[in-house]
Amino acid sequence: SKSITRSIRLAQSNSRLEAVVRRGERERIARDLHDNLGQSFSMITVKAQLAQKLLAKQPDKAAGELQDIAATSRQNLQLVRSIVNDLRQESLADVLLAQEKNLRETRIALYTEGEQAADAWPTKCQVTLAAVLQEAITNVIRHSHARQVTVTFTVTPDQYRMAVQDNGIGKDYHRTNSHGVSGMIERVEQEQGSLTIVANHIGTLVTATLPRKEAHSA
Amino acid sequence: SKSITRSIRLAQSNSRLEAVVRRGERERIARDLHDNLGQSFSMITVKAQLAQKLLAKQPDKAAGELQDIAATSRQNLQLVRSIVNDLRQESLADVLLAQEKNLRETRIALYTEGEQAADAWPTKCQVTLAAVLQEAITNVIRHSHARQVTVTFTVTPDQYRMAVQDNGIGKDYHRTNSHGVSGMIERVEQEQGSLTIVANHIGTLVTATLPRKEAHSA
Amino acid sequence: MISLYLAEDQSLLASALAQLLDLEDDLHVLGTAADGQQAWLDISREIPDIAILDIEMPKATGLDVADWIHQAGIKTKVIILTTFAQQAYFERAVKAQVNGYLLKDLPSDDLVADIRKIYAGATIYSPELVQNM
Ligand SMILES: Nc1ncnc2c1ncn2[C@@H]1O[C@H](COP(=O)(O)OP(=O)(O)OP(=O)(O)O)[C@@H](O)[C@H]1O
Ligand SMILES: Nc1ncnc2c1ncn2[C@@H]1O[C@H](COP(=O)(O)OP(=O)(O)OP(=O)(O)O)[C@@H](O)[C@H]1O
Ligand SMILES: [K+]
Ligand SMILES: [Mg+2]
Ligand SMILES: [Mg+2]
Ligand SMILES: [Mg+2]
Repeated sequence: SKSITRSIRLAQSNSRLEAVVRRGERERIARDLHDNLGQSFSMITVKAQLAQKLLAKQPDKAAGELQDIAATSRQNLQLVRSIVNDLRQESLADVLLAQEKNLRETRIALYTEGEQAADAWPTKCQVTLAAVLQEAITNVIRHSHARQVTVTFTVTPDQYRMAVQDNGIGKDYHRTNSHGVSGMIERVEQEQGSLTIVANHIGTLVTATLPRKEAHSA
Repeated sequence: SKSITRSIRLAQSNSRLEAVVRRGERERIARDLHDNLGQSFSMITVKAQLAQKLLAKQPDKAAGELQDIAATSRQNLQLVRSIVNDLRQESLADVLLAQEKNLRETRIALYTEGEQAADAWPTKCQVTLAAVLQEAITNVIRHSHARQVTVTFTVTPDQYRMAVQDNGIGKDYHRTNSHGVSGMIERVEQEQGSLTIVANHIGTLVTATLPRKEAHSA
Repeated sequence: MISLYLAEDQSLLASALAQLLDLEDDLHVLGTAADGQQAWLDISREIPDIAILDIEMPKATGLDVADWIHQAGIKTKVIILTTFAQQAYFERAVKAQVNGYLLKDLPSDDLVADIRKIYAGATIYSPELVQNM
């Protein structure tokens, strides 16, 4: 009973840490905003005031300040764009929610393992795996003739791993003019991960693994 | 077995939905950035270029543009500050992680129920309850002489509820020149919720409830 | 003289942009609106050479206005001028056969050059927008 209590408490502490990791992302965004955008707005304010003073006596210098303002402003708009993009990336839960519906309509049962833990995986990792999952399940629906598909998420000290196993025909997954598989491979390799597709005795198994970068840093 | 599978699948769907709610927050931040900061940077860029062109021929008009730039820039600095503030609000997991340590040092055991689900409650709600929790546990440490404290999170169709039950002396929780309790009440009432403190046969019980606003909207 | 109409709900941006364009010898801004409905009323009556439309505006979006212009077969060319690349928006704009899809922070000299090219018959989509798709 002591050991059960202990393991429950450990599990709770882990989930607390996960939540704090998720929060780490918020903090990262906050720092980006504060350090970059905050600074720039202060700078723009000062430069606009300076340009006003220079207007009459040194119009050339004023023009320089105005150029700086436009340049800073463009740069920061780029930053806002990339933060917004980042925030709008699809998570694993988004894709599962949408594909669950498509699978239901085509009468293919969906099972998942480790999904809840995967919800707390880093955004970057989720975004990559979400894109792979999207394509893998689309392929299951279009090509596999499967009755069910199981998506398993596991994490080891070094890796995040997602496996998509269907119980369909499991063959013929090489086609020259198709982009789905090559797209999946490309995305995963961009993140120093790897992707394999094999036909096994059950059907087709797509496995994507990504390195756990945070394990090595900090 | 059918019904077990069914309930597992339901639970998974729920957690998928929770993750999507969390994503809703990301979307809200993205909207804020997009609508406000993005727009302002475009505007500043255009105005800086206009001012440059007006410099030689219409310096008075240029001065007006510069004034607008400075004003917008100031306004947006305020906005960046408030978004950053928002992003930096403490979540329930933050407070639990910190207070767990304080409790351990004072040899008071911490138990929680429903914590994992609460991690997915809306930011606004977590921020309010996190502040209450911070104060309630500080009070347990400072005043209760308790050996343990249990924090329970429950959600009903209408409410989020957090209960902090200690097994201490459970009395004397009215003092005129103290701010802790009145601060908790104020924060919770600001969100149309309620807070009660009672001494029961176990010790002191602090209960905070907040309305589930999303239940009524949309 | 190329006649322009500008629809933009952010009034400070609208007036700066209108002034900036009007400074060019061969450009004339014949009107501005802060919402899509007013823009459509004016454009369908005055038939400017080019309508420059913001997307997110009250009452009707710039994409709605672009659709209406396209459906009514009015000769006015359309430039969507936006802050952000969003796939769904871009797809709709392509469907409405807009002549330009440009970013608001584009250097003003480039904007002016693009307006002239579009007037001459070119179709220009900002490379930043296209590459994100
Ligand atoms: N789960 C699967 N079961 C059976 N066959 C599959 C499965 N996934 C892929 N395949 C086979 O592999 C081929 C290549 O897949 P890929 O996703 O690259 O292309 P596609 O789905 O045909 O086209 P697209 O480029 O639109 O994705 C498919 O055409 C199909 O024959
Ligand atoms: N868990 C508890 N067990 C026993 N007594 C408590 C408990 N919580 C609060 N009290 C009593 O209620 C009083 C008021 O609490 P309150 O938090 O408002 O003030 P405080 O902790 O004394 O000072 P502060 O303003 O710094 O919070 C405390 O002084 C204490 O006597
Ligand atoms: K002119
Ligand atoms: Mg495919
Ligand atoms: Mg106190
Ligand atoms: Mg707008």
